[in-house]
Amino acid sequence: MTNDIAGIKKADVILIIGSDTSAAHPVIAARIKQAVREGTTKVIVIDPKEIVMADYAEIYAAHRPGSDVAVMNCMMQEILKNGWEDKEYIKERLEGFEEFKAEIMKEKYSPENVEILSGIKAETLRKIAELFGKAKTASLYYAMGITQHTTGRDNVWTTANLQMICGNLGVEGGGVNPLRGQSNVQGACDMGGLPNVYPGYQKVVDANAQAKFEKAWNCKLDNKTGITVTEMIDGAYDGTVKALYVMGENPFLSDPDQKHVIAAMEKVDFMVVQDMFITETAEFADVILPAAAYAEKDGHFTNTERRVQRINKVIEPPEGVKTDWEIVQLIANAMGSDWNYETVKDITKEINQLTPQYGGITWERIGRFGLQWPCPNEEHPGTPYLHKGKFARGKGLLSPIAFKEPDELPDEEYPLILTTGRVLQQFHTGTMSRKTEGLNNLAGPMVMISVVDAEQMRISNSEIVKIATRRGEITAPAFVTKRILQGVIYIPFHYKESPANVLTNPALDPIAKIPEYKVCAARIEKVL
Amino acid sequence: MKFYRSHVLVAIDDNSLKAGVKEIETQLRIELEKNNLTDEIKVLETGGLSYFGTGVSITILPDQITYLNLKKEDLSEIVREHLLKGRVVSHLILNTTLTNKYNFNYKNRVVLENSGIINPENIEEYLGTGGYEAWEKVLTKMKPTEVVNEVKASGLRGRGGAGFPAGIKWSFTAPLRAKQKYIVVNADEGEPGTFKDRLIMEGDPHKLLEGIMIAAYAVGASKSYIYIRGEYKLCIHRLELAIKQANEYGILGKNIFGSGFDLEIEIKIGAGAYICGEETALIESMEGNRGTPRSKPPFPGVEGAWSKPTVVNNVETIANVPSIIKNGADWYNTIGAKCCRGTKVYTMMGDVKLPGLCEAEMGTSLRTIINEYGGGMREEKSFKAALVGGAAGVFLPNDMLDVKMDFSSLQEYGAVLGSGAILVMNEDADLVEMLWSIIRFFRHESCGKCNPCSNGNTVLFKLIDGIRKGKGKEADLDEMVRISEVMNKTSFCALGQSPYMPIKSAIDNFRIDFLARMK
Amino acid sequence: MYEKIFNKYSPEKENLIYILHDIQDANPQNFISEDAVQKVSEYLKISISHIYGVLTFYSMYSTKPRGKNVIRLCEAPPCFLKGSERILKNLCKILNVKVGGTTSDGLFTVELCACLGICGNAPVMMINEDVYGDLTDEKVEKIITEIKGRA
Amino acid sequence: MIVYLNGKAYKAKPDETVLQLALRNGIYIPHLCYHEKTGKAAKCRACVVEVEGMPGLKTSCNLPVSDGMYVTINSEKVLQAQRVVVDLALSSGQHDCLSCEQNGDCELQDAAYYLGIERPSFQLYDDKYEMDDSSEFIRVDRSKCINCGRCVEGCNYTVVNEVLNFGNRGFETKIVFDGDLPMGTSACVQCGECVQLCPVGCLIDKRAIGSGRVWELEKVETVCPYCGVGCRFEVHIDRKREKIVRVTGVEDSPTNNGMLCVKGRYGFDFVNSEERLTSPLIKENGKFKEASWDEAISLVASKLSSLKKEFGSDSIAGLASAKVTNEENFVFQKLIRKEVGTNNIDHCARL
Repeated sequence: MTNDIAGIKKADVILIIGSDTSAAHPVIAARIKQAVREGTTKVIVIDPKEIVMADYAEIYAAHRPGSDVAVMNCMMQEILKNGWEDKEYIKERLEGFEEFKAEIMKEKYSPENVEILSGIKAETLRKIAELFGKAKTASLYYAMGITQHTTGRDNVWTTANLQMICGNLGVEGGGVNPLRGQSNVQGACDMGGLPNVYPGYQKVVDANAQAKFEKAWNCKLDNKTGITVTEMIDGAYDGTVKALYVMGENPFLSDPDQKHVIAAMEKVDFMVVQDMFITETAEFADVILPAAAYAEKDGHFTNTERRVQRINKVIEPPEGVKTDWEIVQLIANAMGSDWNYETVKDITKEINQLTPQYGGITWERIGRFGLQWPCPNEEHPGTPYLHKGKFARGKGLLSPIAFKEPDELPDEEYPLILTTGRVLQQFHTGTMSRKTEGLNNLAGPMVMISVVDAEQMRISNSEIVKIATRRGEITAPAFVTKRILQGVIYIPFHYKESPANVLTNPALDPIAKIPEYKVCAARIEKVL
Repeated sequence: MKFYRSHVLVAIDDNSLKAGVKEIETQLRIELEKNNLTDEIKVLETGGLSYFGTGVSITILPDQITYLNLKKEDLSEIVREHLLKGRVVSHLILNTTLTNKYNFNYKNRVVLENSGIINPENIEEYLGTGGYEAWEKVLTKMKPTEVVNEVKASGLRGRGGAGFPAGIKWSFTAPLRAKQKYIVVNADEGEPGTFKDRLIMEGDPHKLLEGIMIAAYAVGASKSYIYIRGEYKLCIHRLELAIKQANEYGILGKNIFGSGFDLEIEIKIGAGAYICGEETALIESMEGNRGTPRSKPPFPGVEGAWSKPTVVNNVETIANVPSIIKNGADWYNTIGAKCCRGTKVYTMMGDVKLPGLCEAEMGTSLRTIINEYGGGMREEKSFKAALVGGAAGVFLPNDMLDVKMDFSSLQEYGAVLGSGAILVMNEDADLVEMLWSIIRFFRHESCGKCNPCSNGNTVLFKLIDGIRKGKGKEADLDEMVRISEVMNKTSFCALGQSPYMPIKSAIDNFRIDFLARMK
Repeated sequence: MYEKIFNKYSPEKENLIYILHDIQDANPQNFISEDAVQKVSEYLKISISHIYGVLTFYSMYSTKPRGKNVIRLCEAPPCFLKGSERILKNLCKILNVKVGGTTSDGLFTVELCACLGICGNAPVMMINEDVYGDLTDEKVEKIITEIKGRA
Repeated sequence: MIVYLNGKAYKAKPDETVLQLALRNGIYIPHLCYHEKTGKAAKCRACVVEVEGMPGLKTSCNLPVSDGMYVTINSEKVLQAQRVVVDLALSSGQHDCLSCEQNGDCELQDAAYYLGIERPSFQLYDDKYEMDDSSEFIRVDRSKCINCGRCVEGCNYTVVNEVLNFGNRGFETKIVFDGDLPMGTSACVQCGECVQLCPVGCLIDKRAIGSGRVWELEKVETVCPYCGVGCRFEVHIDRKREKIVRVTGVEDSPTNNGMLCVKGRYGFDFVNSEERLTSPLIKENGKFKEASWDEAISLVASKLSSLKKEFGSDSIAGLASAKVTNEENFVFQKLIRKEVGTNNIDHCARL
């Protein structure tokens, strides 16, 4: 998030696109609902499912999965046509406007054309643009509904374009606010758990950064970008990756095209899994190392608003279990190194030294409620929202983004669009949430299907149906509802008994390398 | 304008309609035609004539003779004898002297000056009595602050129960700058034994509207609501009609009399909850919520309906305003008691000869009201107690009959004027029964918001019910006083604070009635 | 039916009381059903629990089916003083119902209510929208017979 | 601004109430409905005090402080009123502390204890409510409800799920879910906000029943392991069994203000799960076999070293985790980058 949670209430208009907020981020949803209830904020929801947040929306529009760029470009065209953009902001703080405008003003983004592309009525598109464009401060919230596309990067850029031309970046209550899906996904990124950057987003291809880390660690480092998780699976499959070391992840259920994942994991020479449980992935491992749970250790998580918060050891881990950092240190030393972290604090200190954004977020200073990065030194109060006054790179860059269709579109054989996501009561691959029986009682596997489609196929509620794509097929009970767009079906991906990722398309965004979980062509059949 | 020798006023209200007044009115017209009197005698439909238990009644003006309990066959006699020959049909009149002396002494009336005389469904008749002159005066000659000051100077106090000075209430809201302000008229009359507001609205709806207009101008409100209980169907009908007429005459609406002042009046109806008589509960109800009172401060005058400054006044209070403006504060100060000027409209029930509505000057003694306005005790039985102020009132015993009926004098005795309901009880009355009924009422109407009221009334009812069933003990009486006293000190709103007054006064003054149940 | 009522009022919470009145009046059984609550919730965009809270707060509404004629007898002190308790007993006897109950023919429901503001004619009752005052046992019996006759 | 409480001067903040001032200074005034989050309901009326220059008693929860205000909290007049008020609340239900889960953490119990009320003077409760056990995680026992309204306020204005409200009127007033449905069949999402706000034993965490008295449990603050919002919560632990008994939201946390979701509040079973791994496992002939840490670590180290040597650093890849700490991710990428010598590191940020 460029902005903070406290700032939610400062927005006049909030656009939620590609986020089932009350299911995946319930407490953020509560804050948005509070703002609506207090009458200070109006909400626009754009989502193929009529999610709970739609009940609080001034305008709700169901768009065809994958049409996000078209919809937002259309909004921007209307905004520019009517002069609702922030002209001064564009002049002072942005560059690339003319080139950007040339793309946006193309006829294909007219409301009438986008109605055909997205399924949202032209009149509604105009209303959305007006409400958003005329707002004094508008913020935008998205989640994986924006990113998990072959056009994921385009989608993200487009949200930024929209917020930039409206002058909503770098202001309190505004911002582009991706909602992070896991407790420390932000921290994992911040700490360099990515193939292209060291901690603090210092690029591995940047010689200065390389030198800095080489000096600190007293070693030689590789200067080329590594491979992403989906490429690792491919590499394992084609033999270029010989060993996989998986710490606390479950790619078996979380990665697209499960058949392919299984084949890859069967092929890889050596696989280490470090986890609390024998996960579906761990079944394929050569060695499993038992790790401590969050409640059994000290350290820090960084949340979606960049707030670094202390986690405390609540209970003793079971005997025989070690924390992840202890295990990693043991392996490093067994490989001949000389690591010497006595406590977590020693690692925190190293993070402070090597990660500029975390420079001032020290163990001693952090307190009960943490600090928001960037916080470069111990005098810095932390940063509730980014880009205040100027952008990190100087001027904000508007990029012309053209709409592209998803990789796989419905056809006669697979006439429906399958999209995946989460439900409130379960989490990710279920490693944690599915151990609580009550949560399983509340939410089991399902495929959400519109009343109209269900009626045509004579499928009744709770009936077990077969869902098939070009990758495979699964069965799940049907959940027949008015609250999903006709022609779209939705399956939560938490369940190993109905694994949605047997079905999903592994096609990647060419740059962000993110698979297109949100759109693929599918078919539903009755199980006879 | 055509001149008529006599007017016959036919009272149309809920009761008379039920008693077949329409049929009788038709018969009257037939009789008049038969006797060729249609050019000389005008028949007018009016609001209630202040009598109850008397079926259909008509009044002949200027003679000021009222005939009660009429049947269809009586009409030919009245027309033939009275209207044609000028001879009063004495066997159809009840207690002529009393009616002449008080109930038709319109000179002493302020609020009810037109009730029973004019046709409430015809704006022309209200205009004919000088109606809307005050409104015109205000709009053309007075500044809003002058109106507030005039009402302040008049000493008009709220007639809803608490007696807060109306002008001062207005002066809190008038200077506030707000996009929207409201005047809300509290017509949710629910205090047991009270129906004065109903008769004011039924009998002279335009007077209420005129009062609203003046108040709205004074505080700068462009929207007004009359919150009226759903059961008052005739009131709703007559007010709707009156609003429509006022709009048609340009007295209401946009840019009234070219002054640039806009006002819209809307009727809001309730759905059956005594608590909605409390001003903040009323506002909650208007907004579409459960009618429970709000925490004060902020007071409605600052933050009321939809969080906007809102003046809430009772019907009777507002109905005083046109006369004050028309005749001036000095005139108003010649009427009533020093502490509270003007008149008070009472509804008197129980064991008096003439139960019903009356309007008396503030400060008139209870004895005068009972004996002269009420015609004295029925069946020549002796007076035992009067419950003054409705269920939330006080039982006054014999030795307090000379108390002056005004806010301050009653307060000295720990009593309240309240809504103006007077329930008179004779020697046969049993205070246990009365108190039981009152506490049952409070228990039923407690909104449930605060703990002392909802639980306290349940405790009180348990105790009084035990006494009534002969299972009580003397200590229960002290317990009732103790609990209700704490309720009085701690409850959220007047409802929970109220049971203390009837309990304390009943037990203090009529302990013997309670002990009689504990042998 | 709902459409027609909703068309009369803008979708604002302040109209809830009116809408509920209209829905109840339009229902031959004089009550507001769960289905109606659902519909109102969708129209006004307010929660079911809010509507239910309002519905059960005010005594004029009912969530249970009632008779064609709802008799509301006043039980406030002035009517009580004039013998409303006896009237009630007799009323229940001739209709063979308890307070709150509905006759087997679905014609009458007997309820108690707070002051109706017609205390001059105590004891009083309302049957649907009509007021009856100065009640005696004979008068009540006559009224009931009359309504039965009309039905 | 100076305000006198029982004759002693205290420095008050301009926007606080008398009750807030008192509580901030460790002075107890009985209160049942006030909660810092749901605000000044002024419904229970237990917090009445005397104020010089003001007639009668005033509820301190909605009484703004003013300079020089002279407030008496401990006069007999005040205590006597409080006693009746709390007695009434106690009389309204079935408050049987012995069997109540909330024993020791009950604001009604605290108030009664402070005022010296041993047992309720009246019995108003007549078994009118049945226990509602229909919800997966929450038990509703209306016989213990004091209609304080915190849950209703929290459900409608804090988490804005709008499921709870009051139904009926007067003594019959009760909390209802939707149109008076059993909690489990209502639209409730079981976020547990109502449980957290309930001052008595009416809304309770079903699974914590019988798992230990409040005073036996230790509380430690940490952060929720589920989504990225980072809700701060308190874990209640039974030290004898080293077991998590319940979780409650931290009220003053800027991220969640005490709010949690059904997963965060109730989905903690995995920590104490029987299925937890407690020993390293090494696969031999397709089957996992328990091994010592030394064995496992040296196997991993030697395997990684030999593969690196044979196929180069880039033949090895590591997946960091979105569920472990910053420190652990930091050392993990350091291991892959420094010891293995490749940038082949990623995690499921995109998945």
